[in-house]
Amino acid sequence: MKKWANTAKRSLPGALAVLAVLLLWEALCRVADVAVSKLPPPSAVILSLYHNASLLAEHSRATLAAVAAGLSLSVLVALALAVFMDRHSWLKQALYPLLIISQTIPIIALAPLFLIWFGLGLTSKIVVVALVCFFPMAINLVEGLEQVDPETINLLKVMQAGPAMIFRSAQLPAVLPYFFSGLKIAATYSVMGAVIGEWLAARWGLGVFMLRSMRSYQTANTFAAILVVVVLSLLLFKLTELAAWLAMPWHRHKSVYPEE
Amino acid sequence: MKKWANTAKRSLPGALAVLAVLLLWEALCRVADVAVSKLPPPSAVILSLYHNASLLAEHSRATLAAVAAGLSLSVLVALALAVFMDRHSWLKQALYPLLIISQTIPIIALAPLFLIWFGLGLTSKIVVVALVCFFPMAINLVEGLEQVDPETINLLKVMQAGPAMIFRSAQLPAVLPYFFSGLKIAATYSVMGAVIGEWLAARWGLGVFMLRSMRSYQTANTFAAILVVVVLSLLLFKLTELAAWLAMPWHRHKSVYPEE
Amino acid sequence: AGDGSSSDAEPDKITVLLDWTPNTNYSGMYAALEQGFYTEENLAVEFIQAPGSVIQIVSGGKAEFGVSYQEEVTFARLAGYPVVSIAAVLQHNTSGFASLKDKNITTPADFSGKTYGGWGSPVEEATIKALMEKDGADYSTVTIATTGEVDSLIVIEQEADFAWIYYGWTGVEAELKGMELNFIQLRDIDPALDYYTPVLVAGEALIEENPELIQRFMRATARGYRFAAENPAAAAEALLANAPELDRELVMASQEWLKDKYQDDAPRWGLQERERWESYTQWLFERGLIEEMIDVDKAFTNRFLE
Amino acid sequence: MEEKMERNNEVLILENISATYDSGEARLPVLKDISLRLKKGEFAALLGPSGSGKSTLLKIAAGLIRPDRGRVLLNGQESTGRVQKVGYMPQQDLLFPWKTLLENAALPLLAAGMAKKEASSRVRELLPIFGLEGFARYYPHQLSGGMRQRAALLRTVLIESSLLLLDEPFAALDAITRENLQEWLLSVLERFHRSVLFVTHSIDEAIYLADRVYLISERPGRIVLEQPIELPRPRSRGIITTAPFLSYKALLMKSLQSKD
Amino acid sequence: MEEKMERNNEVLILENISATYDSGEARLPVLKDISLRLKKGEFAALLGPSGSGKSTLLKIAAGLIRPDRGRVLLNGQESTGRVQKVGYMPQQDLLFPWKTLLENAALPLLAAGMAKKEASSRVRELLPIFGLEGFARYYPHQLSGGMRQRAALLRTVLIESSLLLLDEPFAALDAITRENLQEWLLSVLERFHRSVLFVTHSIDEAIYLADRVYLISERPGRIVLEQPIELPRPRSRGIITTAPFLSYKALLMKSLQSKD
Ligand SMILES: Nc1ncnc2c1ncn2[C@@H]1O[C@H](COP(=O)(O)OP(=O)(O)OP(=O)(O)O)[C@@H](O)[C@H]1O
Ligand SMILES: Nc1ncnc2c1ncn2[C@@H]1O[C@H](COP(=O)(O)OP(=O)(O)OP(=O)(O)O)[C@@H](O)[C@H]1O
Ligand SMILES: [Mg+2]
Ligand SMILES: [Mg+2]
Repeated sequence: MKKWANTAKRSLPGALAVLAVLLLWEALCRVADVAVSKLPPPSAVILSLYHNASLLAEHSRATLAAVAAGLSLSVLVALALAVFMDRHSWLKQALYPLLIISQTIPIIALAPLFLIWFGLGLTSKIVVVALVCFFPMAINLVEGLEQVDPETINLLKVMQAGPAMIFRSAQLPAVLPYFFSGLKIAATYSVMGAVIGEWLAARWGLGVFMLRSMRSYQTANTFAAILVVVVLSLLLFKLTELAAWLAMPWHRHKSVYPEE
Repeated sequence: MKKWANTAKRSLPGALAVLAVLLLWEALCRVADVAVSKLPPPSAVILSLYHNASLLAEHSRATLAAVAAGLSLSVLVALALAVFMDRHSWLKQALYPLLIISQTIPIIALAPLFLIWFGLGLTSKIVVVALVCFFPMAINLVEGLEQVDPETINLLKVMQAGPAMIFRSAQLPAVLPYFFSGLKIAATYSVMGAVIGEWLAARWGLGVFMLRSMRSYQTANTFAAILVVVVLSLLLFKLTELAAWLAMPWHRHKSVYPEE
Repeated sequence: AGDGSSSDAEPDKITVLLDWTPNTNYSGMYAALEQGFYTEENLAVEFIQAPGSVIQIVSGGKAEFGVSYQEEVTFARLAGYPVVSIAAVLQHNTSGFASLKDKNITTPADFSGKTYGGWGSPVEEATIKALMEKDGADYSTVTIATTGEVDSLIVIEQEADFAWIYYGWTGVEAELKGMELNFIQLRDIDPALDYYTPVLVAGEALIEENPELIQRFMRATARGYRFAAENPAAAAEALLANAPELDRELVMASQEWLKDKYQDDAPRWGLQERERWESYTQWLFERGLIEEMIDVDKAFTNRFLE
Repeated sequence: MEEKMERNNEVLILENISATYDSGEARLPVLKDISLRLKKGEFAALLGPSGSGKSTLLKIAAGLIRPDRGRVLLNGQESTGRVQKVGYMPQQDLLFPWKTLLENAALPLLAAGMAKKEASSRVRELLPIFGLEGFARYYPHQLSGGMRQRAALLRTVLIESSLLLLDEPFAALDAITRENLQEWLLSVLERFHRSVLFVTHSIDEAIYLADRVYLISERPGRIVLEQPIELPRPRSRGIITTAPFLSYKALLMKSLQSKD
Repeated sequence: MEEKMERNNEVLILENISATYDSGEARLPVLKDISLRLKKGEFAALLGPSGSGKSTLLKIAAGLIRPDRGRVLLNGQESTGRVQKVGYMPQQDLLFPWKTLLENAALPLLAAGMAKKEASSRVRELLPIFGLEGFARYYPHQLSGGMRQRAALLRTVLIESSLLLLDEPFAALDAITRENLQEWLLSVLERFHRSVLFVTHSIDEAIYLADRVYLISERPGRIVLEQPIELPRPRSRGIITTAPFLSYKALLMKSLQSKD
């Protein structure tokens, strides 16, 4: 009970801020008389959300499938890459440029290749999500692993702990803050990544909905889809925060003493 | 002299890996006889680079201007946000959702607004770059600041150090690894961000060049532009690494003792 | 790909790639789908929107058919993609340059000193240049900008002065909105610019290996377009049924505007004339947009239109 | 309760301090009703079993922890739970890993607004006395345990405050280094009339240095003995074999043991 | 040089060890030609000024640092610069902040392949002896300095090795806790015939515990005195006031002082 009250209290400023932005936006639309086609007022967006609820739900399902699979895949890829790169410095030096290259190429420029390699179905969307998401985690993990105090590793070596145990006992816990920071970034990008994947080629998904409403000048619908994307992303972000809280119990009792 | 030799040595595996990929790709194109336009062999890309050198240089200049300004802006924004959010927890709770929202909206969906607000000039590109880049840094900084040992801050408070000094002496150095990790991610994204910005609205820039060659199926030219983007991104990444090395002298002398 | 005609066999699965989001240009196909014309041919057709990748995927054999346009097919064939235009969806080019009425852009000469907002193809520049030169105006005074995915109607209201639109969709939307446009239709100015857009394409390999499949697909598709011309409302409903995200009002109005443009003055829906392929290719070549002429006889075919 | 005059003469007053830690699962009472007064120029030692709450008491005195009950008065001003400017030396040295020895030691001077150059030369003057000459530019992880402790002590005495709170300042030092620093500390105190409350586990050290020794019981810590040490000053090393010294020692040992 | 027989009886041999640190700017010679042999079941103490290289010597013995010159033999096997399984207790406790006291202490058992449950009950058995009962689930930052040291010692003795390398294991403990743990350690050694090389700054402790005391000079550390302590075992506390004890003490104090 108390915990819930607490969580609610902590979420309040965020909710208020979002609300404030929405109100300002609504006011702006009304006062400045902005054409709905350019920037629909939140009220119109909500209305559109209501009218398209079942359609949006169906599209969301397709998008979420890609997000779930792609995000999980990206976590695995990032972990595996980071661990191997940390263990073998030549591998790190060899792979780092390729990782960066994988991120500097605008996906849309490679869209045809993607679709030919991964097909027009779910796979290509999963790959896009994974490609967008693994990078922040991989970089953060690699950098975090570099920060791990070598003394702690030495101590474990003295105990003749194997690499797996060293990773579990010393490296992983030490890089968890880095990892979760990367995961938060990734979670934030993931839904958008799926939407982009759907723009490349799709039959279903929020990206399809968004593009179709854009092309038929239904800006309120476009924004309704964006709203769904935003809400899903925020949910994923909150889930990540929860996971971080669960995974790092030792962080819970620290606090700086009140000001002055 | 020695340092250079060292750097060269460390870059070698990366260069070799990239070379290996290029060779494989060239071989694939020749053996499998892939039509040049589907996946142009590296040789064709290099040739196109050569033919379009001066044009690409001109476009690159426009892109780099946006990257430089946008990336700098994003660093400032990220730092300012992180510091204020760390100092006032209600601000953090209020702003965090908005930050996330800013990242979950596909930029292309907002393109019309961008066009209206920032026009066809440099500004819109700078905004896109900054929007893409500030987030990884901001999140990493906020998370990093949470990890700072409160005891070190308490110690400085006992000395009656002001917030500015606490930030400079304890918080900033402690979050530098997080910051640079975020900056590496941002640097990687920055050029691509500018290209996307140019797709949305521009007269010049690598994005414009890329789009034109895509639209006319001059795939070798598209890849030449991608190559320039990749090289610029890698350079920025290396610059970030250099900056990190310079900014964290205390990290240079640590190392784990050799295996076994 | 089966031998087909026996209708109790498993239907052949077919993928049609859309070069844009669903719109009234595709209504004939959606009508064929909804009216069961494809089923009658024992085809199970799936539509996937894949803007920007149609040519690559069709020529790669990952999809049987796609929607494209003459200019793209030309570039693509030159680049080595073995795609062939197998039908003209619209008999004439309905695109042109739109601008707000109060900008007073009524002839290409009025482009002088104005800003063009386009989607980034070199053909745009060449076209504007050609039209202006024909009018004796100075092309160098025009600013060309990329405005990518931004709604053209917003583009011409904001940063740019004129944009290239398809009247049957964007023009109709402007009418619905009550925006007053000046519209310079390309083919009115230069007959060479009356190229086919959009067209249906198929890969050479498929044409070679399974012409019969294409035959069946085209038979049903042609029926669909005839149906759309005769029953615009029903065709619009068919489109809406498959893309409920679209604006009904726009679809209806656009369908009404377009219903006579599918077949127009051609003897049959979909037929393409060699001469029009030839003259536009020539036009592109003369302006250096393509480095060599393509063999237009290989670029299109009417053989699947009975 | 006490005369105004006397009060002003007392640098630190702890009144009926009780403290409890909340470890998340259980509540651990650590200090129970501790009262203590430290006169100007007085040197008081805290002796007691490990885990009895001595460090906690120092933190409370510095205002870093708010006690459950009781008051802290610094120079006659109530300061319970508010961080004050005192020469607090934590038990863990808390040297900043990103600062060199010189930079670490100079922190209090910079916090007090001294120019960098001047601070640096002030610190350099003191390095030989602390046996740290030649190590100014070493980072903490390059120093030995005893050197780190000395650096922390150096940093502490540079905090300009009439009160020093030292938590086992000599624990990691060999006998000779320890003696040298003790002498130096006594001379400094004499010159600048600073008061000291310090924690030690060495009975000899407590008697040799202090004017008053407080004996703390096992957790929850109470003061079980307040023993004034009436040995003449300045004291010389020889004193530790004199009869009064040995009788103090016997007394304290007995009291400590009886707490077992 | 030495007989095979004798060699096998020696758990640790250090032969002509010299070591130098490279701090980036300057080279610091730390150890000079140190030789030392530790017999099975022998207890040797290292005494010497702070910064003389004692901790470095222990790290070399554990194989964590490769000396410039000289050899390390463990149980007759050359192991110079190769990490070996020894009961090494570093001077900084190096408890893992993300593990509870119990988890920290259980590390060596888990590294040796013991099941979690069994390890945990093994540790719990020992907690009372170390005065840590009730603190199993505390994180290191919730422990007092002396408790952390005891936890580190507990973790060290659980490393299954015939050799213990202890770096100031009792420095942060009060007299009584220290004595209790000394007794316990002696009893363990007697039962399991483990050998110990340990660093201390307490001459009393060195004489009371050790069979042999090595005196190290100021940096660069050389062995200036190797003093066998021929006091009968088991020793009782009373011994520290006996004549032989005091004469050892006087001798060592003189030798230490003369190094000044
Ligand atoms: N942050 C904390 N959370 C919970 N318990 C704590 C915390 N800090 C200290 N304690 C507990 O309070 C008790 C007293 O700790 P404190 O550090 O004050 O002891 P101490 O007298 O300084 O011991 P030592 O001589 O070993 O340094 C210990 O049992 C410790 O576990
Ligand atoms: N990583 C390092 N890089 C450079 N110098 C180092 C490093 N580690 C230790 N030193 C230096 O080596 C010398 C010996 O250090 P060591 O820790 O071995 O001393 P010690 O005898 O254990 O001292 P103490 O009694 O204070 O613990 C010191 O002067 C220290 O500054
Ligand atoms: Mg303590
Ligand atoms: Mg040491």
